[in-house]
Amino acid sequence: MNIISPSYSQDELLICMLARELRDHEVIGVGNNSPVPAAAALLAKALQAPSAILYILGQPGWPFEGTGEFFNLMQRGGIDVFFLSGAQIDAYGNINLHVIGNYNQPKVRLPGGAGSAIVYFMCKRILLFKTDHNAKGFPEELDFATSVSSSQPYVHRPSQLAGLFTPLGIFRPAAITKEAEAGRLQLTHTAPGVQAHFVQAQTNFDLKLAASGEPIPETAAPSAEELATLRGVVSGQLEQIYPEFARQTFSKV
Amino acid sequence: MNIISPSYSQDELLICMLARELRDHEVIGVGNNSPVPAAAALLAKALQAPSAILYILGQPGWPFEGTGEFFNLMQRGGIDVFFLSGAQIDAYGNINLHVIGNYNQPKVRLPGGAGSAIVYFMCKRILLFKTDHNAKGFPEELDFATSVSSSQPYVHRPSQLAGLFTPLGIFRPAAITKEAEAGRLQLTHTAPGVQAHFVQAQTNFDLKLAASGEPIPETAAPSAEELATLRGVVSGQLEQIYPEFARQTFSKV
Amino acid sequence: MPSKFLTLTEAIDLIENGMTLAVSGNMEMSPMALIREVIRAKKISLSLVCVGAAAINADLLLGANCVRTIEFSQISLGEFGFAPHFRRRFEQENDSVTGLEHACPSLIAAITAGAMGIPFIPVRGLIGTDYMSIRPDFKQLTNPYNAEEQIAIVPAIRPDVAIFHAYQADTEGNVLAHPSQNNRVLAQASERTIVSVEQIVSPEELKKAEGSRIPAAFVTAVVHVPFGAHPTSCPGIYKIDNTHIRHYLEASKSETGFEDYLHRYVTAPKDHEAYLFDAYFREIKR
Amino acid sequence: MPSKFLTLTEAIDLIENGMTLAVSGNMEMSPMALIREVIRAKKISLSLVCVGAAAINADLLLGANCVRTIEFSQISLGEFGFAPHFRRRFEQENDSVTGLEHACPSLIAAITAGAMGIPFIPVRGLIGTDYMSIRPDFKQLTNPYNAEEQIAIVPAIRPDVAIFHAYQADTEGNVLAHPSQNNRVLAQASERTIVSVEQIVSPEELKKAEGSRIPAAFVTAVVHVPFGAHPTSCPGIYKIDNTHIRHYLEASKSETGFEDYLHRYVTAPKDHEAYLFDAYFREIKR
Repeated sequence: MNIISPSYSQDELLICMLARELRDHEVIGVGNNSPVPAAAALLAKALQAPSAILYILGQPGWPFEGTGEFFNLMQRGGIDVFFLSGAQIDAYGNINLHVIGNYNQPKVRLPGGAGSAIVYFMCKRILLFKTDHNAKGFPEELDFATSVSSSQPYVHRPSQLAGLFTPLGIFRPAAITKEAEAGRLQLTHTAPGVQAHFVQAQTNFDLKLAASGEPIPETAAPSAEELATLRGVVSGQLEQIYPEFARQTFSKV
Repeated sequence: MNIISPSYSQDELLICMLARELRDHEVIGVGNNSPVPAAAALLAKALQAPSAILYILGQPGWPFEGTGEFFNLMQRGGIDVFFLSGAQIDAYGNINLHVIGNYNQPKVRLPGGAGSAIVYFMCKRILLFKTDHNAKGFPEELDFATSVSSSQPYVHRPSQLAGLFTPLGIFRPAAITKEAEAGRLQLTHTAPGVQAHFVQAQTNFDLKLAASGEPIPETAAPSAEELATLRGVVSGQLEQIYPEFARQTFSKV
Repeated sequence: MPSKFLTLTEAIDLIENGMTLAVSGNMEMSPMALIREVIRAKKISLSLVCVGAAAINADLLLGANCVRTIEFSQISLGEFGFAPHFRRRFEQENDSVTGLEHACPSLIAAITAGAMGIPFIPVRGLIGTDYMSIRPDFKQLTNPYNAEEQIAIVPAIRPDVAIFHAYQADTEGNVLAHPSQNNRVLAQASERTIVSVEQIVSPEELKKAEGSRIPAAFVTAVVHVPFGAHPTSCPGIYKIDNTHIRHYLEASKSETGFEDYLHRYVTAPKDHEAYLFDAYFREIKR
Repeated sequence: MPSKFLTLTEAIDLIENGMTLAVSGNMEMSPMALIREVIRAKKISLSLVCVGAAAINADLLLGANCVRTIEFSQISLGEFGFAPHFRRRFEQENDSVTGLEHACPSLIAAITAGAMGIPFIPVRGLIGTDYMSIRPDFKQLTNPYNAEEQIAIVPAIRPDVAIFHAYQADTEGNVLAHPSQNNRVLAQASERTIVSVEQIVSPEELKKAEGSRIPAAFVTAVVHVPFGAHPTSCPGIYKIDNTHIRHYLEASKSETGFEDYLHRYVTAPKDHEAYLFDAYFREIKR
């Protein structure tokens, strides 16, 4: 079942990769239908970010009036980190949560964009993730642009894409200095045991691996501490929000 | 002290005149620093309008979050009646709550417009009132237009001025049909014991009394029931919001 | 003043065909008893507004053919995946349902504008996304306070009727709702607001309870419907009925399966109690 | 995380000269202890925003020369009539204070826009009044959804610091405030929010209390200051101190009278307790 290692699942690796990105004292938001980021935020808080403030949609003790006050906080720059995903993610981190195929008569109608068309612009650091990494999920061109990773200078956009995280690796937007590639996602780490050419084979957009030439390091596997925390305290907390996910992800290991 | 009658005060008469305008089932709003309208609303509720809903700024048990939710209700048309006043009121019911004299260096700086510049446009029926009736308070031209009684057709304005009420009489805007006079305030009733020419002498804008020729009727004096209710139950309720006013107005009679 | 306390049937009588009906809730706190009554009363051509991410609340109304247009930000069955009728109707050629898509924050902003009595409201983001092409009524303006900035505006939403499920109402019609459902602003934006509640309590009790408070001033009708969110959850009182949701998904796979579902759970039960009995009453009491 | 529970001095240290300072309250619930500390700390050139009709809160700051610009909708001492320093400074030639006038509803709308992170917001009314000439930043737009309608917009207000007085804070920094003061939206609009409270209670107690709740997420600092609204009232706990207000009005009639007042009640008392003793402690306990 598990292509990476028998000792942890792909979801667990992804959760750890995301959790490591989070910093102490940050205000971290997690949207709806997002068990993996919710677990990552809880894991970070249990480990390196005890003073982080987490707002997880669906959490018990929601302090805001509706989601409205939370989105207002987000619109005025009060959320430091947010997680987004896409059924399709392109080479620049633009995302599609709407349709596969033509918008007016799609092959697959997806649930819709939720908050991403505003969140992507307004949270300081955006962590893109995708729980499955198949070639079709990473096209050169999206069928629909639910949200975009960059904007014209005339659009207020205090946010930045921090990276894309999948079970196969970590991708970072190219530095602004490299003219032609500015903002294009580059594979910076592979998952443990995964080779770069395998990632390219699973990715329809061009990772331009040849261009860099340097060998691509592996990201660290989940540590014993991370796994114990995840399967212990985090699983218990997550169960209150995502009972099905918590049961399926952590119970069978 | 009392120029009209020894049995009731000018404030009491004004409160009764305003209260009689209010209808059962109406949603009635009263702004801040407005003891006379507050008393009128409470009196109407105690008499002919038991099912009226009163929102009196400063009342105990305020149901809204701040004044904001109340103003929102008002902006979307949820308040049927509101009371406004002015340091100056002109012949069309435009009001000045800002300054006597020049705005930039006024002779008298008044407290300011409060909600009137929006309320006047958005509540269905506006009852203008003035607790003192002196000539200078009713000029042909205002020193500052804090709010206006009518608007161009391109401005959303579901409201109408129902009338002006003072200790000397009742004034109604002329019907739209009489071209030249449309909206101009006409004296329709004098206070008991007050003659029309006395009202004109106390009013700087032209009441055009000669034009109508018809004799102007007196409005009814406060009835025994009105006065008993006002000095009893209403005074008690008003004391919670306007202790000074309630004491001074009702205790000494 | 007429009583605010109505039966399910009386409450749904306030909704007319073709009206704009707003509904909150998702796999938590959906007003399912009210929604089943809408279907039972054969309401059609509704313009549905889903306040926040929607789920089986919208999906059931779409499946039962009550909806002509639907304004939403996301529709799925949460941990149970795709919403079957939403998906079917939006994938099908020449379907009669029109979708109007919003981002969650802009949808709540549009409802806030409705609550404020203003015709439109600026929102962040959106510019450069495909929302701007599928929503020609989302407009791009030059910020009048900063000529170098473009900003999106969206039109206000003012539903004719809002329906939602809440924990309690007191005898004066004040309501205690779940804090994450935007019901307070929704109630203000809507001409009429119908609330189903688990419990009727005294004003003193309601004042002491914890949650989002909605003053009676914003509430048109209260319907006392214990388990009124079933099969979605009412956090702290009952959990989501997984068995029922799986049954719903299974039934929704075929036209006849869904017809059977509607018959069994919506049209056949003589009232909400009869529905509950059929819908595995014992299970939801866990 | 640093503690939210500060002393008066520590809290007012968060305010820098020249900042935009928002204050709520009027003859009820004005944060007078915080305001006296602002004066004691000699803060100057503040851009004061009065949230809702203001009173002695704004008047005292104007009298003590802390204010450069003041945004407001109305300033008076309620049943005590004109606000003396407001009136004097606005009637005086070449005074250093600039006034920015709003209607109450548009002022709250502007603060709501600040809380929503948007640069401006439409409001009803205003067009045709003289506000449109004294506020060139109030603009008239064609409604993009109705070419035949003109509508006013006002710019968002985002204060650097907000100060207000409330009933209680719990040990986690959640606050219970008076329901008619717009403090919840003010706290959201402001970069930092300082709240003085009558009482510190447990989270359980706060949940049961009645009033406007402000989550700790919107609160920067809490200062425990019993009688912190004196001489204004704290409805349900203490009434307005009529004697003190009359004394304030009398003292404000002359420059030396007001200097004496400031010395006696603001600069001389070593702390809030000393102030209270001098300000007729026994009387306000009625």
